[in-house]
Amino acid sequence: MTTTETPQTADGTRRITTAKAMAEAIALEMRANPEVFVMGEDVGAYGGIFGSTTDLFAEFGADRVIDTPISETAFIGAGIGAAVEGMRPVVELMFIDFYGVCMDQITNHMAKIHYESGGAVNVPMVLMSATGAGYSDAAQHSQSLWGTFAHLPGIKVVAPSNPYDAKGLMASAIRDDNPVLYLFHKGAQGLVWMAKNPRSIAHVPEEAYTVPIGEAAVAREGSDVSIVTLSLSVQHSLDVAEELEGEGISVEVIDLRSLVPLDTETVLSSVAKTGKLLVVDEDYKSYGMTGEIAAIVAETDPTMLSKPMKRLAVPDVPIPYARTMEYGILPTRDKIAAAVRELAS
Amino acid sequence: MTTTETPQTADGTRRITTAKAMAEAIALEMRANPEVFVMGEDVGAYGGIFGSTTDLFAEFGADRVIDTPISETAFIGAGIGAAVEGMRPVVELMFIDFYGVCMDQITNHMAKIHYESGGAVNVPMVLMSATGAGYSDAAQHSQSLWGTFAHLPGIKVVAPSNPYDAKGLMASAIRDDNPVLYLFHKGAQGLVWMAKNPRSIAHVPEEAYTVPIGEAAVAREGSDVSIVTLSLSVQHSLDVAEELEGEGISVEVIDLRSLVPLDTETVLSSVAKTGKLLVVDEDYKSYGMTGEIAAIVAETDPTMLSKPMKRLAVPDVPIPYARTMEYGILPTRDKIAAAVRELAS
Amino acid sequence: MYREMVRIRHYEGRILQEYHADKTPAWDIGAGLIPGEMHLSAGQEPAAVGVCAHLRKGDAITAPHRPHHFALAHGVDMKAMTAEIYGRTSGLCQGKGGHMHLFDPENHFSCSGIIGQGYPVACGQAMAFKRRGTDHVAVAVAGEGAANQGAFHESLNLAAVWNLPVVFVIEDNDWAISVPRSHSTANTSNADRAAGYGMPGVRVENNDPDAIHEAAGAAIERARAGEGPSLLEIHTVRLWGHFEGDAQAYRGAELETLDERDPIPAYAARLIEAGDLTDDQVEQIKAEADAEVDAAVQFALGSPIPTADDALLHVFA
Amino acid sequence: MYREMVRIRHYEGRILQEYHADKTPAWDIGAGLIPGEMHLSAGQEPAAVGVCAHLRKGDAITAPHRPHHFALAHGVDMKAMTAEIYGRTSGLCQGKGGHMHLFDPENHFSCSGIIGQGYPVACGQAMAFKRRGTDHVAVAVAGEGAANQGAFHESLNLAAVWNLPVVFVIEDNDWAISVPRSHSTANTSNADRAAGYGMPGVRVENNDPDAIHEAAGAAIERARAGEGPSLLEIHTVRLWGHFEGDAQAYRGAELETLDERDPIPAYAARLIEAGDLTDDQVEQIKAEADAEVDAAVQFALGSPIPTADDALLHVFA
Ligand SMILES: Cc1ncc(C[n+]2csc(CCOP(=O)(O)OP(=O)(O)O)c2C)c(N)n1
Ligand SMILES: Cc1ncc(C[n+]2csc(CCOP(=O)(O)OP(=O)(O)O)c2C)c(N)n1
Ligand SMILES: [Mg+2]
Ligand SMILES: [Mg+2]
Repeated sequence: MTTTETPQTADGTRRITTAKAMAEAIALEMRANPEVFVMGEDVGAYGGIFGSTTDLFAEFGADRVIDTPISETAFIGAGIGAAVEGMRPVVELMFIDFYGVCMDQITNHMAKIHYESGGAVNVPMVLMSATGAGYSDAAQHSQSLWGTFAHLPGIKVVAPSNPYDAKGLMASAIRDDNPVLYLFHKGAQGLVWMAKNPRSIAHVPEEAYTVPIGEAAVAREGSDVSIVTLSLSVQHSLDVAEELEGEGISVEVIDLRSLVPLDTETVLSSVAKTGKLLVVDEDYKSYGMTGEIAAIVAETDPTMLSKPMKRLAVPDVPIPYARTMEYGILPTRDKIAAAVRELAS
Repeated sequence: MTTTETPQTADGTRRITTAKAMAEAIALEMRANPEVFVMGEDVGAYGGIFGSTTDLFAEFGADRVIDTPISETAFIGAGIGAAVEGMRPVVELMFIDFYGVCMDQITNHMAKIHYESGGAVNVPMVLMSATGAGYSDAAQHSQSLWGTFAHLPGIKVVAPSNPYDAKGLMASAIRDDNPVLYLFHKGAQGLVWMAKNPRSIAHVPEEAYTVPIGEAAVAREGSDVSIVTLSLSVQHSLDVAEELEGEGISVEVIDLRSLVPLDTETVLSSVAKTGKLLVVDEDYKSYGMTGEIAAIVAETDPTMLSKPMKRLAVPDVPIPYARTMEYGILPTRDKIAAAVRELAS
Repeated sequence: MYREMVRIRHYEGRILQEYHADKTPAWDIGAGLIPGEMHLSAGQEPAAVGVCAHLRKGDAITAPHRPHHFALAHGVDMKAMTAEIYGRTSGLCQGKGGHMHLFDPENHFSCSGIIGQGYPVACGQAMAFKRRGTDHVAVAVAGEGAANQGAFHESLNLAAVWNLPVVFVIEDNDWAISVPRSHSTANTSNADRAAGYGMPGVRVENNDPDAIHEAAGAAIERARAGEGPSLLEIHTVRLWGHFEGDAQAYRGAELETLDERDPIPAYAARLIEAGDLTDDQVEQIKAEADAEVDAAVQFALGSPIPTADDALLHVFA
Repeated sequence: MYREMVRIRHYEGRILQEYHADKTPAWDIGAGLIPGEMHLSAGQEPAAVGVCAHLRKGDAITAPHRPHHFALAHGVDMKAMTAEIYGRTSGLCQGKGGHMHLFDPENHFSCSGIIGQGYPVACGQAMAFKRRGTDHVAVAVAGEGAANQGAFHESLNLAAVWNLPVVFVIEDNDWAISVPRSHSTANTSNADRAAGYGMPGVRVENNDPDAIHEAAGAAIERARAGEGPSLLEIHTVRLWGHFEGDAQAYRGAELETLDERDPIPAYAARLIEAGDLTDDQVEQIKAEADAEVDAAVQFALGSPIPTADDALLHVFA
């Protein structure tokens, strides 16, 4: 566990978006290591549909920033093959929702080769993909799905909530000898063409640095209620925490940052302190992250909870198109605030 | 909730395997409804690698029991298309481990079409598939994975533990207007060529009947400890319950039978009664079924638990090949018994 | 066909306008009366009208993320479709699907946002048609980018092995978002891939409605007669961006040639030259299209917005 | 090549015997010193030896669920491989992989139990070879059943677009478990599919080691020279069941013809006739194979069994 260093605007200047922070981390690693390369659909001249490869093509050219056919099984598998040979591919799956066309490569190969080989073969690969809803992209382009991947052994799963972590976690992911699934939320990328929380643009140091994979951050300390969450919902939760401070409710926000490995210790100490637990998840509710957090509490000491816990997640429905319905099922600030108030009451 | 009717050997005669019970249910539905047909790899003359289509080819011929190319995306998608047109396909995916080559059809299409269409289109399709470990088939042929599918909305997920339920749940699945994923455990099929628990062969009525999807069974009543589980682990748990009776520990065994819908009421009343909860799952531990059960307790009333709950599941490792290692990570009788003893002590 | 092409273009033009209308000044994809991604079909009308001219009530189409032209040409109700795009309860899908997920069971029309995944579903619809002894056909439409997706291969093989009444239509508009065909596809004509499945394959050049009509007719007739599947690649043009908001910098100089490649004025000129169309008719067709599209938009605007709780309906039947 | 074919056959024969040895009287797939599924390659040796004769240290192979012949022909250590099949700590994968998941990084050899999914990985290995400026090649092997899997199509296209040094080898043994080629594949030669990717495709009939050797040589040379991928389909024969325990009722009368189709006696006869092999050499080769295989089995049997806790290692590096 580390307490997030609030990005210091040391010289008061450089504030960049999450997307830019990701791309910058990739660029730094590419400069440092010729074995790092990028591939995916529209990662070249276009710069990644959600900006994750902005400017890389201009610097590194078509040889290291490779546009692919719409053949996710082939090119993710090719990433695995290259990684098996010791290269460090950074492969983009445009939306995580498309995992179904290439899931075998991801979970039966990328995730298992190291284990099946008894440790003889490493797969040092980053698979990055866009997650999340909120802009009416409907059922096939709005899912979070981190719970799906966290359930399956052999892949580290990270999901940053802000530019600083995005850069540091990307550096860690590329340097990691294991496959890392890096899930970035479209709504937290700071894109010019999408509504965003100001937290998606922040100070990020220019030089390379890492944020360790597997350490949650106490994004905000508090004493009444613990919110355990990740990705864009951290931004919402921080907003709510600020708002509820005015009502005299002190909210602690835990940003898990990675689901695998999961920093159970940080979660448990927060719950031990507050006795009140709200888990906020933009993924589907059942059989996912909210359940896992419940379990680590219930198998450690259910009496930690002075009240029944609460789960706020997508209520096991596909993501609907129309805005009213979509916001009806997303964990919005209002719903987070309401749940916290109930717990605190 | 229903208490499982112990199969009555009315005339003392007909005891059949789980595999045969499945095939019999399909045959009955095929006789009753010409829109029902079966397709998959080796479902024809071979009768299904795990016996799920035994004798169907002989009765219904190649026109209604259709061997497919190794093109899971195409033939599962074709099942969806046929279902959209109102037919009732029963499609076999040989091992659930192969889901990765066809997951898009399963979760972005089979599961979502009804919702996306605002209820205008039904997908009355059964996808059946073999799950489970225990015979050294290693990392790509031994998974359970029901947690993965239960996490994703739009698919009913059933997993019978015995021949009686296998037949009745299959009938319900075929008659259901929704997509149903029917997961049968290889080790509970009662195959002649695999070691088995005698519980895999039991009396099954000859006539058609249904077991409702979404009702758990109290497979055995008890007062000290609740085991919540499904599929083959029910057989193990019942064995353990019998064994521990001799030690004066009264074990209640809940056979969930389906994960979607989940019969939370039966689970909660059992836990309310015993105060001690062991969840046994042959799927991976984290972000899965064990967590979901924990959550429904923790969000209802954590004080139900007089002790921390226990989870016994595959400890987030791929399934290893060598028998010692494989049984090292499976929820065996010994481990179940040890966990129950600890809870009861 | 000309009338239908104009109708489609007017539709797309109006959606374009309405889509952008309330996304200013700061363009936000999630804002406005029509939020979300928007893939319009301007330039690709010939494919839709040429194919759909041969289809009957009861024939099926699976379309991809760029579906409007095929939906309209296949008879999907413009009002219900527009209301869906506006996310209204009177929409085809009661506002749940949106522009990439239009389902019209009456016309056996559907589309999907996942590249290549309409192919298998069309095979299944064809299977049902065949099993029931009808002579209906299923048409699976996708872009040239989709032809490199595994589902394409599996479906063509399956349809051929089972002799299914399917016509696979590839709309080759040279681009898959920013990736040109030359970077994605190993050969120059996908029609050549048909031979690998023992089925006929035809590529139609020049976005010519009449040539498309003829080639599609042969393929659909073949399927209807029980002679099996075919592959039809249509070389067409994407006049606008991949989706709205796409600046298309990657297209470079090609952008300047697009006006010349618009198939609608070219087709009109040809018809007028041949004496099959008059200037008056052109104006009249335009006016009718305008009126119909406007009525559809008004219908959508006048329809109720779903409530938040409506989201909980329709997970299961 | 003859020597290597005999070596492989002796290996498979011995595994067959050991596999069944302790599964009597009631056959239980999970029982005995070698548990689990077992897919043996008897009859398919010509493909392995014909291809691997051209490979050098550093060239890669991805094999499918039926991997032993390619593993041995490519130089995977017989002892370590056998120990893996016996699930011992001295095995290639310390007992974690088993017969369908053999990983030998030294020889760039791997296999996978998921049909068709070795193709993409081979493309990636080829990509690495090319990017590093070496002249190594990657060979992706799978059955004719696998050629109807989406990954096949995607990989061929990708390899062709990127001009990767890959050779795609299809072992056509007429069967995919119980499904005959005629029920699974729309055309008679997968070599014809190569044209759809603009790459050369060759089908070799008759399971002839020399013809395979020649065709494979050309394809591998082409790849090594930077001229891109090729497809090679080899018509071969599966002499035994799909896996051990397969009663093969579905094969009917074909079963009686299998002995005649055994490529090893046929090749021996031809070599003897040509004066390239003597009866004495035949016996000697056999004896050497026996001895080597026996030593491998003894090595495996003498190796430690992993502990239950070893299962927890190697999830992450
Ligand atoms: C499986 C999958 N991969 C990627 C995408 C993202 N995507 C949407 S449209 C598109 C390009 C499609 O190109 P093409 O098939 O040629 O159709 P066009 O857009 O040109 O009409 C891509 C890559 C997707 N929707 N599904
Ligand atoms: C994706 C996938 N589908 C199905 C299977 C089950 N399966 C294993 S081997 C096999 C037949 C393979 O046939 P072929 O490719 O011709 O190889 P052969 O066994 O004849 O060597 C099947 C269907 C699998 N392992 N993976
Ligand atoms: Mg295109
Ligand atoms: Mg075969």
